[in-house]
Amino acid sequence: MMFDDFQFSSILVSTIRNAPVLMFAAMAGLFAERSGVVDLALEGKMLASAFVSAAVAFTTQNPWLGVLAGVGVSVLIALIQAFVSITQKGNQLVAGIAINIALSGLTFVLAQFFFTQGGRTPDLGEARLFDIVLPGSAAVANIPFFGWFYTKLLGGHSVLVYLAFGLIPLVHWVLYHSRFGLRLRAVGENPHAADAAGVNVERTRFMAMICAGVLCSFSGAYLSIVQSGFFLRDMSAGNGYLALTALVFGNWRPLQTALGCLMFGFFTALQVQIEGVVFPVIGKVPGSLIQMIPYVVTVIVLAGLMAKSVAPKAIGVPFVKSR
Amino acid sequence: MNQADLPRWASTFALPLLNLLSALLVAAGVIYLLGENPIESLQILVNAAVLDPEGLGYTLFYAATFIFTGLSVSVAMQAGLFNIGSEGQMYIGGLGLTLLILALDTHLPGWILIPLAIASSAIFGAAWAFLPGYLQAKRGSHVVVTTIMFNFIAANLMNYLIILMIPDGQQNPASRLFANSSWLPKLNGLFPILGETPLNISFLLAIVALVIYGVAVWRTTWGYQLRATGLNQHAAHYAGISIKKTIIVTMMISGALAGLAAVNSVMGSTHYLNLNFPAGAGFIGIAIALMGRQHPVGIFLSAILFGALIQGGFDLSLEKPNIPPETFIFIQGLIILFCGAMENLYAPALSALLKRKEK
Amino acid sequence: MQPAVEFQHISKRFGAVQANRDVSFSIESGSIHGVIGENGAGKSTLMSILYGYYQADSGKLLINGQEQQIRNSHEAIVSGIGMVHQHFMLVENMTVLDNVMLGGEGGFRLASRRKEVEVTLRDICKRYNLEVDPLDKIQDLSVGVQQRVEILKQIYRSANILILDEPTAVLTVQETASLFEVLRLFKEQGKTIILITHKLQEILEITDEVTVMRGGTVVGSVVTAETNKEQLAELMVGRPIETQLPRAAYAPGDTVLDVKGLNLVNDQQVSLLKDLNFNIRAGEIVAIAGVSGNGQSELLEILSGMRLPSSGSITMQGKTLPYAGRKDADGLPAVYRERGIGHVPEDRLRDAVVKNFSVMMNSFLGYQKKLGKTFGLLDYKQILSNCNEMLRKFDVRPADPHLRIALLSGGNQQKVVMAREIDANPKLMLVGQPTRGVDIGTIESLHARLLAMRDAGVAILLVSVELEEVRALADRILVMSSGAITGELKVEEFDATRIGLLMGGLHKH
Amino acid sequence: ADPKVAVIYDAGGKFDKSFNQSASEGADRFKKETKINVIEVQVASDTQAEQMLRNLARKNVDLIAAIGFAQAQAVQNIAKEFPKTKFVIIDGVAKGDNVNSVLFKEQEGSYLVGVAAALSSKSKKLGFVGGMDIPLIRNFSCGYTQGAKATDSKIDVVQNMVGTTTAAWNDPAKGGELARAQMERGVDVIFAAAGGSGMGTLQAIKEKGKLGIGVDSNQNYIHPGNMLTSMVKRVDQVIYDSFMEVKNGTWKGGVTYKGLKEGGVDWALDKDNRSVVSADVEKRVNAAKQDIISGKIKVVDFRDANKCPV
Ligand SMILES: Nc1ncnc2c1ncn2[C@@H]1O[C@H](COP(=O)(O)OP(=O)(O)OP(=O)(O)O)[C@@H](O)[C@H]1O
Ligand SMILES: Nc1ncnc2c1ncn2[C@@H]1O[C@H](COP(=O)(O)OP(=O)(O)OP(=O)(O)O)[C@@H](O)[C@H]1O
Ligand SMILES: [Mg+2]
Ligand SMILES: [Mg+2]
Repeated sequence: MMFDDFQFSSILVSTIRNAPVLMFAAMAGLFAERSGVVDLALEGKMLASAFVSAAVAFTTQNPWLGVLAGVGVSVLIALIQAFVSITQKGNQLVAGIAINIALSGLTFVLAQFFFTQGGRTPDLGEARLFDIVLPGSAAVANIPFFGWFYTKLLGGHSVLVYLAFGLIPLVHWVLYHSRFGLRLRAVGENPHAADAAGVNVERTRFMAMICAGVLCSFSGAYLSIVQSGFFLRDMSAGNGYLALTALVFGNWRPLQTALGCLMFGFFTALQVQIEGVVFPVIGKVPGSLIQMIPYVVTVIVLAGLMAKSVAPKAIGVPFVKSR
Repeated sequence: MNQADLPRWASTFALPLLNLLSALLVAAGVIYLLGENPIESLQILVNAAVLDPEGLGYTLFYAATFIFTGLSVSVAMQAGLFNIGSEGQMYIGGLGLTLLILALDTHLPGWILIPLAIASSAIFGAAWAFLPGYLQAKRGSHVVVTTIMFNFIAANLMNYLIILMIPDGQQNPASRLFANSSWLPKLNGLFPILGETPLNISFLLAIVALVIYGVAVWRTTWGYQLRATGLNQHAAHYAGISIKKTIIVTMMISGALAGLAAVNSVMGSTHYLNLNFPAGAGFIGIAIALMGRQHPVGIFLSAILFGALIQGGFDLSLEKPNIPPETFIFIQGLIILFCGAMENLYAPALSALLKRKEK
Repeated sequence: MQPAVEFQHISKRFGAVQANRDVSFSIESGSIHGVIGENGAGKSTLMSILYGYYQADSGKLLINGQEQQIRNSHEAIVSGIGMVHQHFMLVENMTVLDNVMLGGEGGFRLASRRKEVEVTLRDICKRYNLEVDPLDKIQDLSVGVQQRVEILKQIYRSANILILDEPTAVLTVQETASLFEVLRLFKEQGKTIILITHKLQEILEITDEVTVMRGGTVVGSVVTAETNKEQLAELMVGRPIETQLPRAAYAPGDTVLDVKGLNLVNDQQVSLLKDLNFNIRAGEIVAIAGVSGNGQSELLEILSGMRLPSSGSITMQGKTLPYAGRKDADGLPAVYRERGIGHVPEDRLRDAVVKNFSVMMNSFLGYQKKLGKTFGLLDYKQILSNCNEMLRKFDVRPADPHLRIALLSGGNQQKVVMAREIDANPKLMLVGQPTRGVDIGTIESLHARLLAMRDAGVAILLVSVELEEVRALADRILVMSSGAITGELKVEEFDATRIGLLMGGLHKH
Repeated sequence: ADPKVAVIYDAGGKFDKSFNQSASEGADRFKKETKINVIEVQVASDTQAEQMLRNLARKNVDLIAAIGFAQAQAVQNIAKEFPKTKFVIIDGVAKGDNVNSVLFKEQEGSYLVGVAAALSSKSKKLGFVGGMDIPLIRNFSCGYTQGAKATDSKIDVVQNMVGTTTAAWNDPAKGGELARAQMERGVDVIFAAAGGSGMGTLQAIKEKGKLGIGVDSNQNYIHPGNMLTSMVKRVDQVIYDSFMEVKNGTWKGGVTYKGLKEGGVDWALDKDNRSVVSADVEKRVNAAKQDIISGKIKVVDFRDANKCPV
């Protein structure tokens, strides 16, 4: 039997494909939240960059320009969010939710205005990001296990997938071993202490928000120009909130958060496979109940294994020099 | 520099109004870009949502639901809990009243059935909020995350259950039509001018809920304990308040209010349970709670504003096909952003202006 | 020589409060300059202006003779100014090393610099005789050590002008002494030091000059060698201070609290309280002396119901206080309060007040269930009049019941808490560090209140690290060390040296 | 005088790549041919549906076409209130002499594409991607499976639904992921009945060079060469016909079933999939079509007993 036929292999590959959307967004959230700004607007930034990436990639027929434009717009929104939450000291939760709602409407309106396809961009066709085929794939493709491992698990993904996984050590390094990371964590934990140490709290938070904007944009670009090949209204489909969940789940730490994202990716993949399978005794489980699995598992894991997750102390609190 | 410097009229009326105008100004820009006249559009919107009596009826109808979800989110916020799960709790509340009505509507007269069904929606909503509350209190699991998860779980569960409820020969994933005895009395009997709108007694119920909420939170020991818990858990513990009990009870009350939000549309308008009937009302509740600063009057006004936007926007998109209904989703977002998160935007300017006048 | 710092006509206003009004004085280079004044006199505000935390509304700042605009802490640090704040400015979940490096990392990559800085820090610790491990996390350190970290930070950054805002409020006598050693060393090196404290003894001991503030203005600057305690106190408060308060003869009544075999073991299996046995009788003040962190806080928490002990019995007026069978202390303080236990906790901002409530809403925190109600609703009229009465009796300033309590100075917050607990007529009063950070005028009045309670027959348990306070108030003194009671003495036998030894856990009785 | 006609789309909207879009195509054709204006509106909830129906009826619109089962109850209520106004409800049944309830026999068209899929699959594994788990979608998959199994009893059909909320119609990423997962398990022909999410499914199929089947309107043009066929559901025809009937005065109420015989459903064969469909496949699919029309093959409607026989 070829390893390829074994369903677990397909679950693994599928997990790798599912995870980047969440990973980019969760890492974006990590930057924002470790700096003390609650980022409920992941969903909105994702949607905006998904739209702009697709629109620009289609118009220019160049996916890289699409990604770039997505970064630009996502950073712009992050800056608006930063202005409201940091400079204006507004309620960060409200700002986040407002941005999500506004962009859910605006992306549709603009897509409809420019492309008149019902809030959809045209198919990108060749303007999508290609999958990378590792050198020598053809030669090894038929070797049992290794062929699968090399061509399907390691290779055969978009650049953004590799970027997502590459981010894990990178974010870890930046957070714990760079000046920026040190200031970021300080500002999210005790902004008054950071301020007293001569760190500009607002500037640091702004920079964190810019990082969040950049990272989140990849999530949107991945959705539209890698996974789907076009933009569709509300295509972020709750992934921004799921990414936040992974962040809480991962205790605001890069490695654990990435694991959380992989867990969601895994359960989505698993659920796809067991839909329609006849189990002994219980028989066929209805699809809608199977779809619950990732959510139920999350609740159980949160309640059982890692009861207490500790948020950055200053999260959600605007920095005001006062009592 | 900050709001405290401003006279009360300025901070409670002038600032929100300036913010609302700013949001509308941005919206006007977008409408202009879409090729329509913003002023005319605004006229149509205001006409359809407020000036036209029937339109007003619809505005108030939508507002009734939003008041309940807004209250649901607000009461949890008072205890420092961010309940994102009102949507799911409302969904399950709808299930509660439906199960009861389906079982009893052929046996019981309305005056027994309706109160029972309303109670059932509250109980189901409360029950659905119990577990996130319990897990937060006893296990420290973040209520934000668990309620998001419970929204998804509720959607899956309801999808499964509603399909079982479809009457024979029907296509629509919805329960059968309820018997007349369970229909909520409409208010157009009292105010014929409102015309044929689904506005019903649950609007009055919502007003009562607002008053009870205001009194309970600011005038009772319970409310005091609730707010103390929300503002400083250490001090609440010191004060002998049971934090765990407060969290669980508050979440259940929040869930019950969200459950009650189902009454308006299910028992007052459609008279059957269908898929996705909350249609985002739970999430709008978050916006309303935040914009209304968890204050009864604020919640009321925000709920009316959102009701008007939905009703007015609906009519406007009919008259102006260039303006898709989604434009109003965008405008809602803008309004929440300006009124809910940038309350200090004009405070410095306004305070400078007032100071200059004084001199 | 030029003064190191010169304040010229500094004014600063917060809303209705004029925190500094036309403040002018100068600080000699290479001197230790004391700043004293009542709570809310504006000392911290003035220093925050010097450190760039706040901007003055008007006035000028001269550093080493040059007018300077200091807009933020970064600029202050660049100008060679360092500050140790009243509340520590440390990031709790980071190491000492990272806290020291923060803001002055010296490059984007930390890895290589971390090693260097660690070596430097160990060297500094040796030179200044500061015992700190750079790799410890702040949250694992006692207050005293955290204080050392703050000092370490300043030494590392080679601050030339060092501001210390009430650095000794939380220190023991020994810790204070070693801090002063370091300060003298600084002075020898030509650094300028500004020291804010409420303890006049310290002013006399170490400063060269002292400036006294009241109500936001400077009421006088004097050379330390030419003044004394009484003169300073009078300058500060505007009236003479009683140092020896009158008290009735010691005539204790029935036993109110009886503690037997009390033990506490925490989650990490560390024994925090070891077999405590003691009692308190009506009409006496029993003080627990000890270096903070030796179990006093935990004891207060257990006796107030905020925490469960691991074993042992607590009897209140002959009836045991319930805790057995509970998984946690959630809601327990209400039961204890019901039995007549009042509690003024050590950390008032964290435990005793809700910062965002008004003074009025804080005036019944803990007693919310006992309030009189009309139709089940809170009777705000009565609450207000009751609150006003408290504010008047305790001379809380400003006496505005609708002010957010966070806007009161620490001493005034403490008065509100004390007023509330006394108002409830407890049988047993637990008092933790009642005068930490409180000015001498207020200390006098708070002490007078406690003594009046004692005379009225209330049993009082006082936890304090201030031996002066213990001596002034206690009838009996228990000394705690490492969670155990290492000695007991009557106030007549008061002997600072002996107590110091007991606090070190050296003498077992 | 020209009649006043209107279409009310449901929450999916005019461009849902599904039945709403199909309806709008019918309306467009009517507009173009007759130069008569068609009022087009979209409602977001059942309450709004009733509001809009009443609104239009008051404006003396002659025929209102309501798209989607969600509007059935509202149509029934308003039809009673305005007995002179004519109504068409698509995919649902509403009582009233002035209502024409149009139901499609999706199972029949799906059966045909099932036959085509079974004949074109090399791996003998077929896939089905549905939007939401509702009886209507089940009916598509049930007919598809019946057709496939009737052609080759050893055929396996793997089935997945995108989700359980209305978001499931707008999640192309998930739609694509389901297709990829199915293809990794050996599936080589997939029927996508998932609105906008189905676009993701077809896209993924194209990437892997497998075959996809479109739904509702003829979607063969989307990825020529990778589209085996489409199961067309002629909502456009029904809308067009209804408007014409009102114009000509021949409109009648009642319940209408639109199957293969009535031309309500069909499989699509055009230049875009000509190269993919072999002559043999074409012959056998058309034979099945004749057998269904003649009654020789009975395709079970899933909704009759909420059960699929295979
Ligand atoms: N950020 C602020 N907002 C409003 N009022 C403030 C603020 N900071 C200080 N105040 C007020 O200004 C006055 C001076 O406060 P400051 O902290 O400077 O006093 P202090 O002399 O340091 O007192 P303490 O001895 O208690 O530390 C007080 O009345 C205080 O309530
Ligand atoms: N106060 C501040 N708050 C946040 N970031 C800052 C601050 N000051 C500088 N930075 C950032 O740090 C980097 C170096 O700036 P700068 O040289 O002023 O810092 P520094 O504290 O002097 O550090 P170094 O020890 O490397 O000289 C720049 O990227 C700048 O954006
Ligand atoms: Mg101070
Ligand atoms: Mg530098």
